[in-house]
Amino acid sequence: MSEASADEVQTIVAARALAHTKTVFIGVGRPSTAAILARMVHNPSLVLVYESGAIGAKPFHIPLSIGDGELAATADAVVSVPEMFNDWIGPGRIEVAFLSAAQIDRFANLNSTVIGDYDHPVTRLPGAGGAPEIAANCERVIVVIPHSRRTFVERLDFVTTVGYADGPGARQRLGMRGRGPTAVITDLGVLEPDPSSAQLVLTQLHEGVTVENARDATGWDLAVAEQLSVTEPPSDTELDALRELLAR
Amino acid sequence: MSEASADEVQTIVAARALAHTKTVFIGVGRPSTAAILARMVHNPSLVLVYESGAIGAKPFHIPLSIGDGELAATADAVVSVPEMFNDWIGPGRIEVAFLSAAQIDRFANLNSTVIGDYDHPVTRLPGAGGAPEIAANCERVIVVIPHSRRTFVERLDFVTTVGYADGPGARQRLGMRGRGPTAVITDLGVLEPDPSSAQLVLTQLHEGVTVENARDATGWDLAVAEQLSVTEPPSDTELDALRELLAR
Amino acid sequence: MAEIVSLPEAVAELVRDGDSVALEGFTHLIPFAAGHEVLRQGRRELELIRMTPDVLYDQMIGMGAARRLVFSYGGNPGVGSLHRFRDAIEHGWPAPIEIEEHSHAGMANRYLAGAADLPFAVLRGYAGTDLAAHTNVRFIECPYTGERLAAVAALAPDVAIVHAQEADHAGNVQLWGIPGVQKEAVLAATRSLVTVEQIVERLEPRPGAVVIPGWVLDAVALTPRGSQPSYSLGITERDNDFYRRWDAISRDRDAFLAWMAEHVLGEVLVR
Amino acid sequence: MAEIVSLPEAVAELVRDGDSVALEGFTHLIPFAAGHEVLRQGRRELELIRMTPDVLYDQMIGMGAARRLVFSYGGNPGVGSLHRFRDAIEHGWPAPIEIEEHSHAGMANRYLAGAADLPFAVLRGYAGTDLAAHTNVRFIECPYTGERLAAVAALAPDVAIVHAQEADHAGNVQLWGIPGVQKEAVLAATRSLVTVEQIVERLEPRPGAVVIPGWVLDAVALTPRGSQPSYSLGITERDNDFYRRWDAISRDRDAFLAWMAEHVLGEVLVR
Repeated sequence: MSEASADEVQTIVAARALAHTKTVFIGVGRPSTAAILARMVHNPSLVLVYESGAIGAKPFHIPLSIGDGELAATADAVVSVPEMFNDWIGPGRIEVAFLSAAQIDRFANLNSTVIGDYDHPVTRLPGAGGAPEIAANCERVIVVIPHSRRTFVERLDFVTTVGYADGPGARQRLGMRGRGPTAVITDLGVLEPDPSSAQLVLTQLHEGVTVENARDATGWDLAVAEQLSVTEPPSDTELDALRELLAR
Repeated sequence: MSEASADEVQTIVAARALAHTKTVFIGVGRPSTAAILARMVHNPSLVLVYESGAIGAKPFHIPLSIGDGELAATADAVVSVPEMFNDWIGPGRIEVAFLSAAQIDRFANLNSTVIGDYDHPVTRLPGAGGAPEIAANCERVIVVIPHSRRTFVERLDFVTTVGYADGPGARQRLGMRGRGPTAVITDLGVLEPDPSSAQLVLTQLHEGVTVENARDATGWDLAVAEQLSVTEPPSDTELDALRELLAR
Repeated sequence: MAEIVSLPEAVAELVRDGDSVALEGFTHLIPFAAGHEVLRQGRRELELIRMTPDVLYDQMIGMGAARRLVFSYGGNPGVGSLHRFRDAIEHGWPAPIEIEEHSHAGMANRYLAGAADLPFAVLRGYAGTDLAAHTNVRFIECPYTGERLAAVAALAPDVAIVHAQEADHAGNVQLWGIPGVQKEAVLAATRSLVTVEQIVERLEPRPGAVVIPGWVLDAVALTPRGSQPSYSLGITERDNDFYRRWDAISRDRDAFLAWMAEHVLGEVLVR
Repeated sequence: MAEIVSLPEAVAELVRDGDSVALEGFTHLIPFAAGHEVLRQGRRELELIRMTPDVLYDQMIGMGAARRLVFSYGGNPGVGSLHRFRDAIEHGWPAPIEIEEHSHAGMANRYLAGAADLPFAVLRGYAGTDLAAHTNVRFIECPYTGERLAAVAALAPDVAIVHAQEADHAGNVQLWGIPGVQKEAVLAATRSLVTVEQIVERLEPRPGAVVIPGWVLDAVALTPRGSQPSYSLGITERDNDFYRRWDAISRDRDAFLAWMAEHVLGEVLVR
């Protein structure tokens, strides 16, 4: 078996983060792949929740869209979009939300709205979707995002989704129910918020990645944990399962 | 065939009032019987809506409760109670509401809460149920109620449901969407609101009933229309159908 | 995650003296067996919440289990008065009862707000009625139009108990027929119990079904015929004769107590 | 009462220049055929409303039919950007477009308020985001707890258009699978059109189905395959390849126009 790519490692680390999770809210793309992988390898009873209304979906294939027929067909329950947001996401019934974005800052705030000025954008992105209320109200958030100076920026062009806003206590002041982002999983390593500053700290590096690599890919002066761990390499089981899943 | 009783005449007159109605909201008892009779005799496409959530129910039997299984089983759609009130009744989608009550006043306000003082009641009645918002928001209301001094009172012990409140313009000031009660059908005759005073006027008497009978049964000084009509007697078709329905 | 336990265990675990308890079911699927178990276990000082306190709450009130009742329509549907409910309010027998009453629209929206974990819900209601002065409702202005609208406080019962046709072994619940406000009550409550007619290997999707995932429930208890004399569509039928007979049974205090001793409390003696 | 008419008749009757129009369908049951008919009939200056303006709105925006867009997520799901949407916002091609954007939770609640004919809805949302300063949201205080909550204005489109699997001859509509926000959009709108895969003698009750009574609809139009390249669960499949191919077709203005002329507008020429 060929060695794991950085993308594969990122997906596998994200899947591991769901090993003891009961319920996860996911969109499409890598977070969805990771959650399906978690069900295959670590946590067969993990409940996948998609904003299209599918609660407890058990997709065999990686869905292209959150509304693929397989999601509704395999779900324990399918609800309307208003019910999903009002009765399931809003009250914080979902334990973990996987989110991604075009930009992230040191407080794990996210931008998925616009690059450049809002009224005269350089690049218009898709927009908020469900992210602001998902991030506010799910018990905790895990961000799965590529690590580069384009994404890890000193200052967001637009705050679509609040991580820790401007620091400790801000979420509480804003009336948010969830704890906020507890991990940012990238293709280089893992960042976690420092409990006292609410700023992201590099706590884990994937095998073969250096602190310098991570600092180079980060648009702010990245703090590094004293106890920096190295990612346990993907097991054959994990890698087999991921590749088999992607090939379905 | 024996002659129609006063109760039968009241039911038949109520059924006739639905001859050109598209949708009617009904509770149990005589209003429900009248609406089912209307479907049998006058208006087979009449849509019956019950607050239990059944929209377009087609009961063969007179239901004892608004939640009888036959209502859901024969309905075009069955919705939850919150949806019934928020999406169907509140926006005024239902054309006519049939209501009853323990007391009615000259402005067609209704009491179904209490006889005597609220905190020290002589008789505690069931309470509001759906009536306040049904009467406020359905396009119009038809009250089906027994005619006696016990029910037709000078002053309600409790205003559960607003008819015309204290007179013309009051409904608009209260933000109500529907027009209010357009007829009160009793076992003696029919009363309708005077457009200028919003007070009930006797406009129709059932066969054999005198103005004096109606005045004696009314707890206020009952106004009588200049053109007082007499109820067209029940036809054999109507009476046959009603008796057959009651015998099912 | 819902545990599948016996009804006595579930009630013992979830219902405590002084709790606010919502037993819901809009005419259909009323959790009679669970309410009776609450009585057998001797729970007291309950705040009983229910849109339509009918025969079941008449029984619970008549046995003195409730200190407070939150409701919108207290009648024996199609039959008439609830005599125990009336006796408690009119004469304080067997104990005075505090009441908070709403319209159906108000109660339904209170449950919706509770299910959404919002503190209140907005509706066009209560205007012009005497109810507004005798209950807990406030009025707010629309920030866009200035229209005055009613705001009702969220309901968040300590415990919700509902009945359903079936559950699977993971505690996922499926009910069908008139759905009432049961799902909202369960989601609004801190703890929840669903009694079911049957436990099945797999919930076969059904028209009109509401599915409640087991992971938002605390307990599921197999309770065949648990909604009688109400009914579970497709499994049991509504015992309309019993509802009519209840009128006579409940008119007289002694007759009521004797009936309850024999038919409800008596069951505990033979366990 | 819903009239059963042809799609061109329905669109001609119901959709006018300058209207606010919501074509809904959350990934599933997107009314592509109806949107294309709106383009063929040359409607302009529309306010297009939709939670997820995907390929269909990319086409409508690219053809210059919209003066304004109200939305919460404008992407090609699982593929990437909507190039016509971006070109309109970034470069004003083919015409500048005004936007009002929300979160999904905000848009869903705006439809709910519209369906209930209330002027606004309350949610716990928008807090701390830059969205709040760039859209139409206000904040109100709970009259019970004092908590600050978002209040979004009701959506009340002039016209809602949705797609469903089937209707009966009375115009009662049944859809199943992911229900999205279609029912709420129809109830919130002044006028409504449902395109359907088939007209059946009788709507057989189905698991997970949403039924919309014909008497709240204006028109039903038989439109087989009317949601392609989206899908109608159980009847057609989502054409995921087309969604991927759209990325290339839509990147270039001329390629886009040529494709639309051939595949959408061209159809009118052969009618």
